[in-house]
Amino acid sequence: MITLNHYLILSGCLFAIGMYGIITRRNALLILLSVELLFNAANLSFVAYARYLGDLTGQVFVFFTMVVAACEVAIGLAVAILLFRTRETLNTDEINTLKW
Amino acid sequence: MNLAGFCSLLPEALVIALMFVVFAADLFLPSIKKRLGGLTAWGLTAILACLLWQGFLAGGQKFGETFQGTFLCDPMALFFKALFILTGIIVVILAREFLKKADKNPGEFYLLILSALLGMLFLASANDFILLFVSVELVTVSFYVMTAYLKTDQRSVEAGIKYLILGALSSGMMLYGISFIYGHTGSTHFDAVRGALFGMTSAPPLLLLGILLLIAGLGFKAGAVPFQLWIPDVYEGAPIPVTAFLSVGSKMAGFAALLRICVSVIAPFDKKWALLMAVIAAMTLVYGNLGAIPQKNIKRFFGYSGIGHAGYLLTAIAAGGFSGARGVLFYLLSYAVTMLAAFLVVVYCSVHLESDDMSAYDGLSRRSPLLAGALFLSLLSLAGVPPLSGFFAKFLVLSSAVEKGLIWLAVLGALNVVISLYYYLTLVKRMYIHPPAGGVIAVPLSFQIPLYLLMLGIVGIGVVQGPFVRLAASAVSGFF
Amino acid sequence: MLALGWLILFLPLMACLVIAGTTLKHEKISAWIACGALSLSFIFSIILFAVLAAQGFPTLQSTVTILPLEHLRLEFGVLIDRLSLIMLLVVTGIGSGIFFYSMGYMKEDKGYSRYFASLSLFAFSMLGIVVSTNFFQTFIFWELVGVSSYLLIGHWYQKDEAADAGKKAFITTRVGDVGFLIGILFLSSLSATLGKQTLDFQALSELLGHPAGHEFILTAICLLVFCGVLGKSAQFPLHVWLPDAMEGPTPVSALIHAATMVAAGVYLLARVYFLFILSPTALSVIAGIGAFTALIAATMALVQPDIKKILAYSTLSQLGYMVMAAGLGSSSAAMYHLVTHAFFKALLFLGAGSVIHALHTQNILEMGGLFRKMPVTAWTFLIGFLALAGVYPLSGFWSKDEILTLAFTVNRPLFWIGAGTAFLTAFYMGRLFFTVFLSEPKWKKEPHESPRVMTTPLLLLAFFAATGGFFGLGTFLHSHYDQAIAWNFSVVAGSLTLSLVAILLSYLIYALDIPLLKPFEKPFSPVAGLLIKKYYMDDLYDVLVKYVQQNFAGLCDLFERVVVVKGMVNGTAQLTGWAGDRLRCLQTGKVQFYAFAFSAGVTLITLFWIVLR
Amino acid sequence: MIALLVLIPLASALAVLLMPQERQEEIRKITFFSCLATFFISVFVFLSYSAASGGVQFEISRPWVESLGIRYHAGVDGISAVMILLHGLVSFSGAMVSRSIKERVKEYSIFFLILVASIFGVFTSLDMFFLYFFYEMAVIPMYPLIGVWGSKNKEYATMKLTLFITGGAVLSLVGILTLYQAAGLQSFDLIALQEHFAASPLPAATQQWLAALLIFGFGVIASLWPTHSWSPIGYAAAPSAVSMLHAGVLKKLGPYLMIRLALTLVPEGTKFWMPIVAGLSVVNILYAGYCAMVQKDLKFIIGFSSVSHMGYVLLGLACLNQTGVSGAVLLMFSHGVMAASAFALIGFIYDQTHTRMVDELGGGLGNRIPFVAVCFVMTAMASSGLPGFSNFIAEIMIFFGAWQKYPWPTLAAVFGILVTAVYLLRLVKNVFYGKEKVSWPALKDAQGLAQKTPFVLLLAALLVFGFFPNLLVRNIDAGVKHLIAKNPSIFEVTP
Amino acid sequence: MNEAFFFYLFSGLTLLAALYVVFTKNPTYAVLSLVAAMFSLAILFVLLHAYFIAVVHVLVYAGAILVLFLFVVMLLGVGREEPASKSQRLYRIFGGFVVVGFLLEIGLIIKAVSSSAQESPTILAGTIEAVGKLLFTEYFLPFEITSVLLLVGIVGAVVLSRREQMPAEGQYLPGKAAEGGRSKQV
Repeated sequence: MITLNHYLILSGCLFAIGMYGIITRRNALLILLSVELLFNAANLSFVAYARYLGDLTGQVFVFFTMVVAACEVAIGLAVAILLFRTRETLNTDEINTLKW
Repeated sequence: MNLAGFCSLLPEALVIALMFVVFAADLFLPSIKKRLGGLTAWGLTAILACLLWQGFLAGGQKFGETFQGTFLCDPMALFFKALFILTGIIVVILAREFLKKADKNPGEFYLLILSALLGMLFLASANDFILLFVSVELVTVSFYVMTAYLKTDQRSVEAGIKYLILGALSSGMMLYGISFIYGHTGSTHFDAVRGALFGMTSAPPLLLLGILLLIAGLGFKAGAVPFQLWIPDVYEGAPIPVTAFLSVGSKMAGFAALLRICVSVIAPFDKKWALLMAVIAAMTLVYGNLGAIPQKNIKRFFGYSGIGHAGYLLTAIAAGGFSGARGVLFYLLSYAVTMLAAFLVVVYCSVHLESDDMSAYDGLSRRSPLLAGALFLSLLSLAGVPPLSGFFAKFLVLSSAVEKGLIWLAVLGALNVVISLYYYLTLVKRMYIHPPAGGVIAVPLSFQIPLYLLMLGIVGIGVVQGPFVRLAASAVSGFF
Repeated sequence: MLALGWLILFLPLMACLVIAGTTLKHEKISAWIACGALSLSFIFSIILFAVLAAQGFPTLQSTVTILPLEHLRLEFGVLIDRLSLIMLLVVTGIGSGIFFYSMGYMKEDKGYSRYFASLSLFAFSMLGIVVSTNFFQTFIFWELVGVSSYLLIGHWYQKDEAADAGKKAFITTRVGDVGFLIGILFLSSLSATLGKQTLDFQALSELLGHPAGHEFILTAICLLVFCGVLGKSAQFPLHVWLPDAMEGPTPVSALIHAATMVAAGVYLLARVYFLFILSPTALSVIAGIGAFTALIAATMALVQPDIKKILAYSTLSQLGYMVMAAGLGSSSAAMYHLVTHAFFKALLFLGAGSVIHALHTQNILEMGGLFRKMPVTAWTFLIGFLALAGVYPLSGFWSKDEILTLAFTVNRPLFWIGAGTAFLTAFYMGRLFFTVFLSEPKWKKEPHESPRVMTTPLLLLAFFAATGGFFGLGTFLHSHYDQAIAWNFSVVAGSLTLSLVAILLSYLIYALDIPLLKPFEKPFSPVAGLLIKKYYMDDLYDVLVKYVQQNFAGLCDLFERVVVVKGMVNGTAQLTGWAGDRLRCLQTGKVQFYAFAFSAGVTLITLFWIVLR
Repeated sequence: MIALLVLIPLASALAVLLMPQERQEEIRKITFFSCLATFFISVFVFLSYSAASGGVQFEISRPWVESLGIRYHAGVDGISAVMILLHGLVSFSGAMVSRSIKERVKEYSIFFLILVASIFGVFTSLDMFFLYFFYEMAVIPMYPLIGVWGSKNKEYATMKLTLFITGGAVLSLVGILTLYQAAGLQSFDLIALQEHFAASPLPAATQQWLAALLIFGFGVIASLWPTHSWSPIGYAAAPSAVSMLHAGVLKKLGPYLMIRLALTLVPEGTKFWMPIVAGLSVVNILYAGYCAMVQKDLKFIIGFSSVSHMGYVLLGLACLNQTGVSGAVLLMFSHGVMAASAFALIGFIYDQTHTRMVDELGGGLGNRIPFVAVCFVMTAMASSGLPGFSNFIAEIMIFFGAWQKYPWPTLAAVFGILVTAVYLLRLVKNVFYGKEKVSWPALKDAQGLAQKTPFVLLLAALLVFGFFPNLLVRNIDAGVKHLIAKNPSIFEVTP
Repeated sequence: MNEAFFFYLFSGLTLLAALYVVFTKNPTYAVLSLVAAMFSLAILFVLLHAYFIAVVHVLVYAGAILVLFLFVVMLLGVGREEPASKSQRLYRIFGGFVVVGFLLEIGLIIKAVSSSAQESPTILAGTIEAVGKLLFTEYFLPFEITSVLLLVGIVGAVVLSRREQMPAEGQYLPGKAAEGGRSKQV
């Protein structure tokens, strides 16, 4: 029997993996990819709740999340391109002009 | 949708309209292009007038709900909207000054300012997590673009990518948190969530985690420790009008959401969060104020000091209740007016002195008494010195903390006043004591007028506190 | 009648204010105002004396309250009785003489008006002590006397020595005043425990009629009040200021450091004698200190070359006599000697002033043979000298012998000290007189007799110095607290003999230049060195001031700079700055770290707030 | 009437703000006349305050922030009548002395007038909020006033001064807020609170920590050891008019606010701390006195001397009896005037010689500037507590008051007058007496009414109240009696 | 039984793909494996009866977002990541601690949740119709805002990625002058 908890644990795992990706990856693009994992963990959680609550709002929320994610990715990629243009690297380790 | 509903949406609608006008003018009317800044500023002023009229009509009552209650036009929302639009006007003036020098294509910049502003306006009225999330994202996404706007400037781009990554992380957190709240209450509607919370005898841990993640996400905007690390870097790298907008608009938006969540959603769990909030507030206070001491770059400096101010606001939120909420509103009012005045000076200096270093302010009082005087007033107000508005704001905040028995936090806040006074005075020292670093700086009338008005505001709010306290009180009284 | 008392008191103050306010530029007028005011006071004193004599000298008192404190009224008033009447006469009388003398002596001085203003202020302060009705008022004027003497000693403030001497006088006497004030504080609380908190002399004397079991506190009070006397009357160990005070103009030395101010201490002893007799311990201490001061001052006077300093040490010695007398149980004997001493010592000082005026030096070794040149001065000086030496029938004889007789009956060791001092006194005065007037002339410029305005006071004073013993002052001042003194012929004869022998010796040595002292010079040279060095008292104080006080102050300053400012204040500031500097190291500029901190923050908060709750 | 005391300087500041910078003479005139006007008003208030009827007079009460219960409640009682007179006197003299300021006159005048107004504000307010409001407001003009127009080490000094005082102030703010909340009256009104707390006192423990916040918070500005170190250096760096106001008046806000707040609202707590204050005040007296002995800079000497004298004030306050507290208030007045006079005189010399170091001045100035020298000697005498000046009366009262309660500290304090005499006489001797070792050809004595008036005025006040102390003590006693009547339990009533 | 099988299959797949995204050195592979994760996630959505969302999910993520990613990856020619530096290893270790901690916390918290909420009361179908109805009534306003959001996205992307001529040497660039020669111009 698959319960809500299964889905929640799964989404938790996804979220954790995404978080780990953001912390450890150095390529700006891959960090953005990890962010997508975060969003989708939340999406999964929403949909699972929607299913077990018998309420469609969760699914609607996911719809909005996707739009937002799309926008963020669009901007994110644009900034990544700019970054590459100005510094010829996407390595976030090297992007530390602004500090202290 | 009835007429009242439409009326309550009026400012947002007008901002959207203004966006299209700007967009269209930018694309099709090259003759107007030069005057886009003025157009936007005047447009926003008109909208502000309209909003004030709306508030006047409302007279402290809830004005209306639309879209099944997801959009709420209550006094608190109006209060915030007025502040947001005021911020918008000033930021447009700043942007115009900045862009003149930067030789950029201004159309889309104004568009982005307006879209961020629009997000804030919706945020102030949001009564549903979906609307909240979407409007927060509208604000954030606009800011991503604006931060990285100086495409050829490494620092601007660096700020952009940092803001983007961390912003996305915080959005993810917030989203994840909202999902738990939704899951445990079965609704994303604030009223329904509150109702469900009221019905619970004990809070399920997962719901608490949800609230925590939500607060983390909003705390990111507000600049609460430990979610504040982006602030100094992004403030420093961003184009300076954007820094101003971030430090006033975005921070206010964060607090608007946080406050609404606190007073209208998780109010039943008030007590549980008080200590957590107090600890966060304490850390934020200390971090911001200590960090500001060694700063040399004015934007970064304001970044840190802004974190310090977030600490005071969080103190009021931790204190909670009516007086806490009132304190937050008054503090934000004072903070907005003061910060905008400060940024008017800072941006003007940054553009005309071509430096963001604090040493550029040496002897400013000789070079331009007006600029120095305005910055002097605003710095002292930020430090919380009577008879300026910042003093009364801190007074209210500390008072609310004391009222809730958070004496230790009040003492900490009080001591931080001293630290903040120290670093603000170092800047004052540069302006008034150090010998001037150059000739006289002329200030055009278009800058003088808002500057004078804001200075008047700083002093006026500080001296005649009554009406403003009443305003802040009436904005939150509905929740208690 | 009391109105007259008030008038006597305030006339000099008026003079001072008028001079300071309006006539600073007009020197002649200033001088006349000052002299006129004090002479008026003198005349009023005489009138007062005469009128009261007709009434049999009743005790009169009038007070105004200047400050009604919680349980203590601080009052200000005029008390007229035998004691204060005599003192009024002495102060205003001798004072007027000296004022007039100053008109001649201070001629061509730059601060002429200022001088007379200060002099009037001094007269006012001194009169205030004389007519004082209570301890508080006494303390006020006590301090004022200190101030005015500071101003007068430092009159030639451009001279470093004068400025230093003024400072030294003020501070040394203030040391005594501190004790005095503490004594007053003790007294106020003692009177409170006895029933009525008061500082009034008359009220206190009634209140202290039956002081059951407060011996210790009374002794403490007496000794503390005596501290004030130590300072003002320059008793050991606070005597060091008086010789230095000779840096002031000579009339000032005559007035305040011989006749009046230094006598204030003795006067206070007499005034509050009701207090002192309650504590035999205190009295014996007082007597001892007086005798000791008398002796060491006399020895120091032996070797001084400076004419004024010899007189100063002589004053110290005589004051010691008076204090000893009071300590031995007779305030009237002390007062008696005070009055006679006032006359002859003022005379001696003015005479010395006249000599200095003529020769412009104070070193007796540069004088000599003036007897012919300045006859008036010489003759009057001789009278003063003999009076001081206690030669019959001059005034000094009577008063001194009263004291010696008293000592003989009460305390034999002190008598021997007193007798020795008498011998020394006659000797050093002989040395002074014979060296200055009868030895070989050593001056270069021909000296002349002083002008009339200076010699007239000399003559007047000489008259009183000579005849002072015949007015029956001793009995007039006798109060019921005093020991009765029985006339003892052997004592009198003995002391007179001693004096005469000493004078003869000094005549042989100094006038006729017979080297009698030659054989003693070698073995006694260390003693002479000790005397010249004033028993190293000044050096001791120098060490105290320079090393102890200055080092302590330096230590405080060091503590201030190092611990308070550098450590606590700047330390806190630096710590805060350092913390800020460390804290911003968190801001590494690396976005991953920020993300890490963000996630770690959330995780930790979750841990503490939800999981571990 | 008394609102004018605040309004006139503020309005003048505004007027100056609107004047063009170049018209210095007019700006000076505005400052002068505004201070003259407030001086007259303060004298009027002082004279027409009726000690016989006592209590609060000239009361004004207007709602200000109603939702918080803040009212503009102003009034004068016996104590504040005296303090108002002090401030009127010192600020007027300060305004006259300020003529020596030659550059940036406009800014100077604005800050100066704000300072004047806010101190008047403190002395007239009877509302906790406004007390604090004006108190903090007074601190801030100090920063530029010292920082811009000061001398020698001014940046460090002004920062230190500002931070210290603000630090003390904010601590007391927490105390004030707690009192407000604890009363639950929704009112900051002192009189209402006083009655409330008299009827239902706070628990002892609460009173104790509240009193600690208030006493040690305000103790900073009263330069209570060890938080005094801002004071000498601050005065040394400040221009003379500012030193005058600061040492003369602003410093007195500490004890004044202690009386107003700590003593009236948390009496038991205050009583608890007072022995410690007494102990520290003795440290103040002796420690600062000894520090003054080795200073080389004239202003440092007077600065430490003021720290030392504040020790007497605090000692008087600590004894909590009528004599002591009245004496403390009287000394606040007397020392205020005396310190103002001292700083004015030093400023006068410094303006011409540009040095304040005793060695560099070289001594013997008395010959060259007799008027100033005489004034200085008088000031020094007033400071060392000689009769004829009101300082003497005040110190005597403090000694009598303290003697009943703290005999040992009193002994040390009495010894302090000797220490004072030592360093002051040394100062006088080294600067004014002796031979002229350095020649100051340009040094001129005070000439004309404009230069002489401030000194004469201040010294005349000291003398007048020295001879007729009851003029002041009458009013002070009325105020203190009122205090005692409200809190009989904490005041020692001697048999 | 079926459901459980599919759940475990696709959740396992999702997790594996996600882990690959995070651990692979090659960006291209990472993008592609994220596509796989999205697909399996979509199937899980179907299992949860969110049909419309599942479809949109595939379209938006796999069809749009990840293609965009791929483009950029190709465009910028980002190769393999450099070998991990020392600090990088530290991040991995401590990041691992944090993430595992977070996961454990979530696990504990979820375990503590009572089972009452777990039963699905009704079967509801997330059809286009049902979701659309909600979108255009209750959530019309957010829906409209998303249009502005998208506009901003478009404008932003255009503004940012549009190339423009570099400013002439020595010309002032606001916000940059402060740090002097530190930034290299490209």
